[in-house]
Amino acid sequence: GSNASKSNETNAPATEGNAKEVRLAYVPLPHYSPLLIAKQNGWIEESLKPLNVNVKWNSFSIGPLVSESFAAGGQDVGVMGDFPAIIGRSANVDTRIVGITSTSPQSLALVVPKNSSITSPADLKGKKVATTKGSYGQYLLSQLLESKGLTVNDIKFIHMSMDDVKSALLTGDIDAGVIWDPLLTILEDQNAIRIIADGTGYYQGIAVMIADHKFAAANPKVVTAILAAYERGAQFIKSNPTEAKDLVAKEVKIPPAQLAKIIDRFNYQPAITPEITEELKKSEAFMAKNQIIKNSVDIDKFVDKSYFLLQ
Amino acid sequence: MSLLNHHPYLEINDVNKQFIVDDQIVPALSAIQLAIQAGEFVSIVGSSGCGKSTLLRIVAGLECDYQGTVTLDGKRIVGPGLDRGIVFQEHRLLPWMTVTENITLGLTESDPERKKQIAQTYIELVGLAGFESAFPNQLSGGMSQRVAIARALVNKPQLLLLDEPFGALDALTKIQLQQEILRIWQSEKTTMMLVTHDIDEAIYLGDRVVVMSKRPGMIKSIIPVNLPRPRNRTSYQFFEIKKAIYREFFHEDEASLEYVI
Amino acid sequence: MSLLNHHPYLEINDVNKQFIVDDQIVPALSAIQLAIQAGEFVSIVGSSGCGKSTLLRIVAGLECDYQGTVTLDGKRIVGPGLDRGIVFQEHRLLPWMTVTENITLGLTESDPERKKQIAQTYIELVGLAGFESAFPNQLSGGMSQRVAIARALVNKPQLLLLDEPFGALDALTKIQLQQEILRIWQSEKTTMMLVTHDIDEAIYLGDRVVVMSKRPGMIKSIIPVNLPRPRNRTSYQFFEIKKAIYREFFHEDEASLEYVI
Amino acid sequence: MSLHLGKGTAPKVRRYPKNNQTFTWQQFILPIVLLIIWQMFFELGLIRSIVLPPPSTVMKTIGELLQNGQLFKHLGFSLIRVLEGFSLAVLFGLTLGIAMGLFRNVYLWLDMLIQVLRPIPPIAWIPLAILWFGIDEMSKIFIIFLGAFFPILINVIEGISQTDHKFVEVAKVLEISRLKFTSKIVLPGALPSIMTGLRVGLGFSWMCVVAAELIAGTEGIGYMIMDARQLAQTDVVLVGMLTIGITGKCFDYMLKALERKLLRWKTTYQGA
Amino acid sequence: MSLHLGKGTAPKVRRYPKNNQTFTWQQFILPIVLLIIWQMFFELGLIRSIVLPPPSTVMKTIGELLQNGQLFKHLGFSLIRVLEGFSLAVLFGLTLGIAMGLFRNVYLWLDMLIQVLRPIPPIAWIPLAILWFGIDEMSKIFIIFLGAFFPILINVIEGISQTDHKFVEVAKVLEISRLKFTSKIVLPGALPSIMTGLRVGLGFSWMCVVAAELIAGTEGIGYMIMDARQLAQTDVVLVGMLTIGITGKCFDYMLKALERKLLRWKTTYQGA
Ligand SMILES: Nc1ncnc2c1ncn2[C@@H]1O[C@H](COP(=O)(O)OP(=O)(O)OP(=O)(O)O)[C@@H](O)[C@H]1O
Ligand SMILES: Nc1ncnc2c1ncn2[C@@H]1O[C@H](COP(=O)(O)OP(=O)(O)OP(=O)(O)O)[C@@H](O)[C@H]1O
Ligand SMILES: [Mg+2]
Ligand SMILES: [Mg+2]
Repeated sequence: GSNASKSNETNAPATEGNAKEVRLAYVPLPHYSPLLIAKQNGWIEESLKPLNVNVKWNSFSIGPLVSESFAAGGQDVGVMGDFPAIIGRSANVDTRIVGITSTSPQSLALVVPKNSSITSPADLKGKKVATTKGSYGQYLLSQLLESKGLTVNDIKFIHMSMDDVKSALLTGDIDAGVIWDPLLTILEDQNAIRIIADGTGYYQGIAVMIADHKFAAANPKVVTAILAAYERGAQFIKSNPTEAKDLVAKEVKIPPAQLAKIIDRFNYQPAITPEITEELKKSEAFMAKNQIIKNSVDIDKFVDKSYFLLQ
Repeated sequence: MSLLNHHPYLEINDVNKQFIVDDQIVPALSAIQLAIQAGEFVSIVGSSGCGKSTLLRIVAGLECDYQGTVTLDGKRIVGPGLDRGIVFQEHRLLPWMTVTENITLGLTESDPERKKQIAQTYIELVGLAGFESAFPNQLSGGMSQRVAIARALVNKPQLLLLDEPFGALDALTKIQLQQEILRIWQSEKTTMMLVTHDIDEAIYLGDRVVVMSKRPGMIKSIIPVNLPRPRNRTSYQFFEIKKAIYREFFHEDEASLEYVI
Repeated sequence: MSLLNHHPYLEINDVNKQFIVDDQIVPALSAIQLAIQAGEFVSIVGSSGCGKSTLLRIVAGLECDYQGTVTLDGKRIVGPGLDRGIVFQEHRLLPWMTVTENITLGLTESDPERKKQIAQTYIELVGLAGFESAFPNQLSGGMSQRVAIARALVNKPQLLLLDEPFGALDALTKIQLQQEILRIWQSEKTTMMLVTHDIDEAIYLGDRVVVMSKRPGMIKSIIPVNLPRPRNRTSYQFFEIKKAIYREFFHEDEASLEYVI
Repeated sequence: MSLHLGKGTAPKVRRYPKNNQTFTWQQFILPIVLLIIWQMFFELGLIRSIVLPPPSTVMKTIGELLQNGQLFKHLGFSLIRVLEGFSLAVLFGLTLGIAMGLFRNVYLWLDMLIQVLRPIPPIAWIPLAILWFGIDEMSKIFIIFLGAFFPILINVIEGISQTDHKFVEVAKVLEISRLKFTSKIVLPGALPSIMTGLRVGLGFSWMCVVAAELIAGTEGIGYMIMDARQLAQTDVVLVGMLTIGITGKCFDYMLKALERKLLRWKTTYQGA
Repeated sequence: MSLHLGKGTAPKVRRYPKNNQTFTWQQFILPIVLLIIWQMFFELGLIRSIVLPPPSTVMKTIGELLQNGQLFKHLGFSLIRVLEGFSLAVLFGLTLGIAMGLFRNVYLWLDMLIQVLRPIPPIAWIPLAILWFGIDEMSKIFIIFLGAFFPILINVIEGISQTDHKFVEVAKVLEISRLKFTSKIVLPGALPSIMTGLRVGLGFSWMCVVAAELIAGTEGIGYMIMDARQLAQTDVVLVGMLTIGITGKCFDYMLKALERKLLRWKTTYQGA
């Protein structure tokens, strides 16, 4: 029983097919819509039934918490942003990226209050700009500044959590901020902000599916089945967009109108393409340079495409 | 009846008081009728639990929930006031204050030098010189009681209510303080109400002795003490009054009476 | 000296005790030497603050920081024990317990029915029937003191230490309780140490009267009361002893002596 | 110096009157006034709804959340967690507090450890909580437990240390058993302080619900608040805060009622 | 029932001895034993370093953070915030507590509002704090203030309500001014309870540092912890927790010393 493996080392001697349960960490956010659809439709349970494996769904509010739970040995498979995934791996948590859940350069952006005079990243010089340190928002900000020949030292960088960036933007405590979905679309729809630049051309906004290495190695079919169900969900979004959105809406508490808009921005493509691997390497380099991670991570080893090949 | 403004200083008029104990009514005072003239010294005796403290508390303005009226100088008593001082049956010293601080607690004098002086006078009066900075838990029972007496005296109230003030004192100290109280009474023209279990004391000090009967506390009789002062505790008249009071007190129990007298 | 195991029941041997008040040493007891036989009734008198309560507290085992030795039945006293009961100078009733609960607090009897019965006996003994369920703040001063007496009696200690137990009681109640104490003393063969300010009481009850002098508390003299019981408070011999004690007490102040006797 | 006590007034000390804790109209004036001011700020356009939605919007949201059952669902989950965490805190806080208050040695041995652990924030415990108790209920209850445990403990120890030494002496003279000493003398005396500890502790266990429900899961008032924050639904955040506030107040009310019952014998000073 | 009090022992009640609070060896045993066990768990391979780094690693990290000055820098910022927030809480908590304890009407008017606000988590206040006080120091201090304010308030009110009615009567009879009544009778009596409130409040203001430093900025022990958490640097998280713990303990020590000084007149029960 993998449930007993709270103290983490115990799922070591797992051999093929002996897992009775897979602990699956998910985050009810549009980044993982296919997974949410698969959950709603019971597809994963369905495909794991022949393997005699149960699914234990563990819900988290944000990706970094999933990463933390992996570190504590609490999860077998889970989804999160590329940044928390790399941070976890850098801290020697034995995980592998087994698939990509989504990319969406448009789902994160540099924004300013509606009536701000800022029109380009170049105007940020000397301004108060906020985002969460160690997030992919920080990466985008750095890329945008770089594109105008600026560095973080040219602005007043303020570290804040997403929700607080919102409050601070609206009260005028900060001049600009990097935020991401769903907050981005919600604020946009409320006509409270203006987008200066999004990730297009700078950063793809990658979210990944990771698996505990030992678990995956011992139960490759389980991982593959989950990936397959994920792909099925992605297909479903393409073929039945309205129905798909209704299903996602059952998991995500975003007003339907905005949810539809947000989902359209995402590219649900589980395959790990070489292009994405390159992106991940760039992220990793940025993180190492900015001391977001202490130990560098070998992305080529971190990424494990084998579970796709099994299909 | 009252065209002349000639009412007694303190007038207790048909006062009744009940307590609720364990959901049952316990009558504490019943039909108390007592008029005290300004400058009079009234002693009150009565058996334990007959309502003496309750009566003093009513006069002090600490009990308001009673039937009847109590007037002081013609005005109804509605609460405590500096015109009345009280020595409680327990000493009620504040444990975090020294003897001096306890005594000066109610002193209206604001000049600290003068204040200290007054305190010192009263500390010496009650024989506690040397214990000015002692805390109450460093005092003996009798010493605490003496501090409480000093605290009540220091403000020179017009009416002083004394609830067994000398109960924890030895004979000698008691006599000395009785003299002091008499001296203050004479010089300041204070009106005094003294509750005591010591019948000698009641007679020695009082102009009248009020004898209260057991539950419900009623005034059984009021015995005037028409003896000149300073009184002689061993005089025959003194003994006669004593006997009269004891008789009131013990009327059911002549045997005990014999023991005492 | 001690080949025979014939020592007194309680032996207080050269006891000295100081307190620190305001950084100064206050001597409370000095060279106290007292031997009490089993079943003896010893009264202690002395002026306020002379160390009587301190002496009782030492015997009770509540003060351990003193010089000298105190032995009970040949063994040094190192702490309180059920063999000794004490009535404190203040009543020390627990405010959250009813009269019955306060009295049965120390009762080792475990059968609740029997317990209640015992409590009832003592409640009646101290004349508080009807107040079984009253809380201490619903009692008068004297009533509280009687509950405290009942609490100390209920366990039938071999040595009973009484610190002014009847101080807040009227003459009649006092006499009744004195009789009860004598009855218990005689039937239970309890050893008694009684601190009192009432010299009549000291003589009426005691086999010996210990007179203590003022600070530092020393034993000035021990006066035997060789009168048959029941004693007559008005007898000539009684009066003679009284006079002797007063003389010890007041030896500086003959005038006061006259007042009292 | 001219303000005098009780001159011409009824005594200010009374026993707990039976109706002491029933709601009086005064209690509601201030909250209502504040609500009106808040609404007026909105009407005057001084605060944008997205920053701080007005009471009217919050009311509407409450209605919605009540209708779709979300509010009660979330509240139910949190309620159970708080009750479990708080009960544990009461259990351990009382036991340990009594042990530390009664036994000098227990106090000496544990004090340092407890004082060092005490100020550590519940959020900081989350990783360890996950490690020890997994991501399920247990770790959430642990976080809530932590919030309530320390104020209870400190207040119990303090209450016991306030035991009147006169009563300690009575107990010693009567040689009553430690059990009886504790239950009949120490605890009744410490009760007011213990009840304060319980009330402060209960308040904090509600506070910790948010931290606890960060751990994992999609239910609970804390989750609701954090989720709504992420989605910029300030009205829902406010509903969540209000829910915690009102539920907390109700619990406090119950504790006060209990206190009143237990302290029947006591005269408390209730102010002028 | 066979455990008896004080039989054959020295009395268990003493005045606060002067050396009561100096550190004794017993205090250190348990923490050290726990550290050793923890290290052994690691050596035996029972806990992975990423999950819970052993004391040796934590020590090394402390060394590093001390050397590069990070620890003191962060601690300094938090220290100032805690002191400011706590001071405000003491100021308001005492003032309001005294007002509510002394005046029945103030109590009635404010009680409902305060009881409803009390359980609301500091984290939930953050958006409002930003709205009212911006993202700078003020809002952080406000969050810390909230954590300390309520336990102080509740304990002050409770302490005042415990005022012995015998002393209230003495005050009334002597007609002493309200000011004197408060300073000489009510507050000294309520002091033990107030000190407990201060101690619990101080503990909570350290707890709230993490929530407060979530708001913005890159300094402070709370930020250090949350940052390290995000970056999976469990050793730094532990150093942060330890720092808060030890600093909190030091502050608590100071408050206890103050209490001892103020309560010189009092005999406390210190257990057997
Ligand atoms: N607060 C109270 N609640 C209920 N009953 C009370 C209260 N105070 C006094 N009593 C009752 O009222 C009666 C009279 O009490 P009071 O204290 O006046 O007696 P007392 O004459 O002073 O007696 P003592 O000489 O013993 O002091 C008693 O029966 C007592 O039980
Ligand atoms: N805890 C204490 N700390 C300091 N001094 C004390 C303490 N207890 C008693 N004393 C001092 O010791 C002396 C004797 O006190 P004790 O209580 O024994 O007197 P007492 O003979 O019982 O007097 P009383 O008849 O007034 O009760 C007094 O001077 C008192 O100030
Ligand atoms: Mg009385
Ligand atoms: Mg004494």
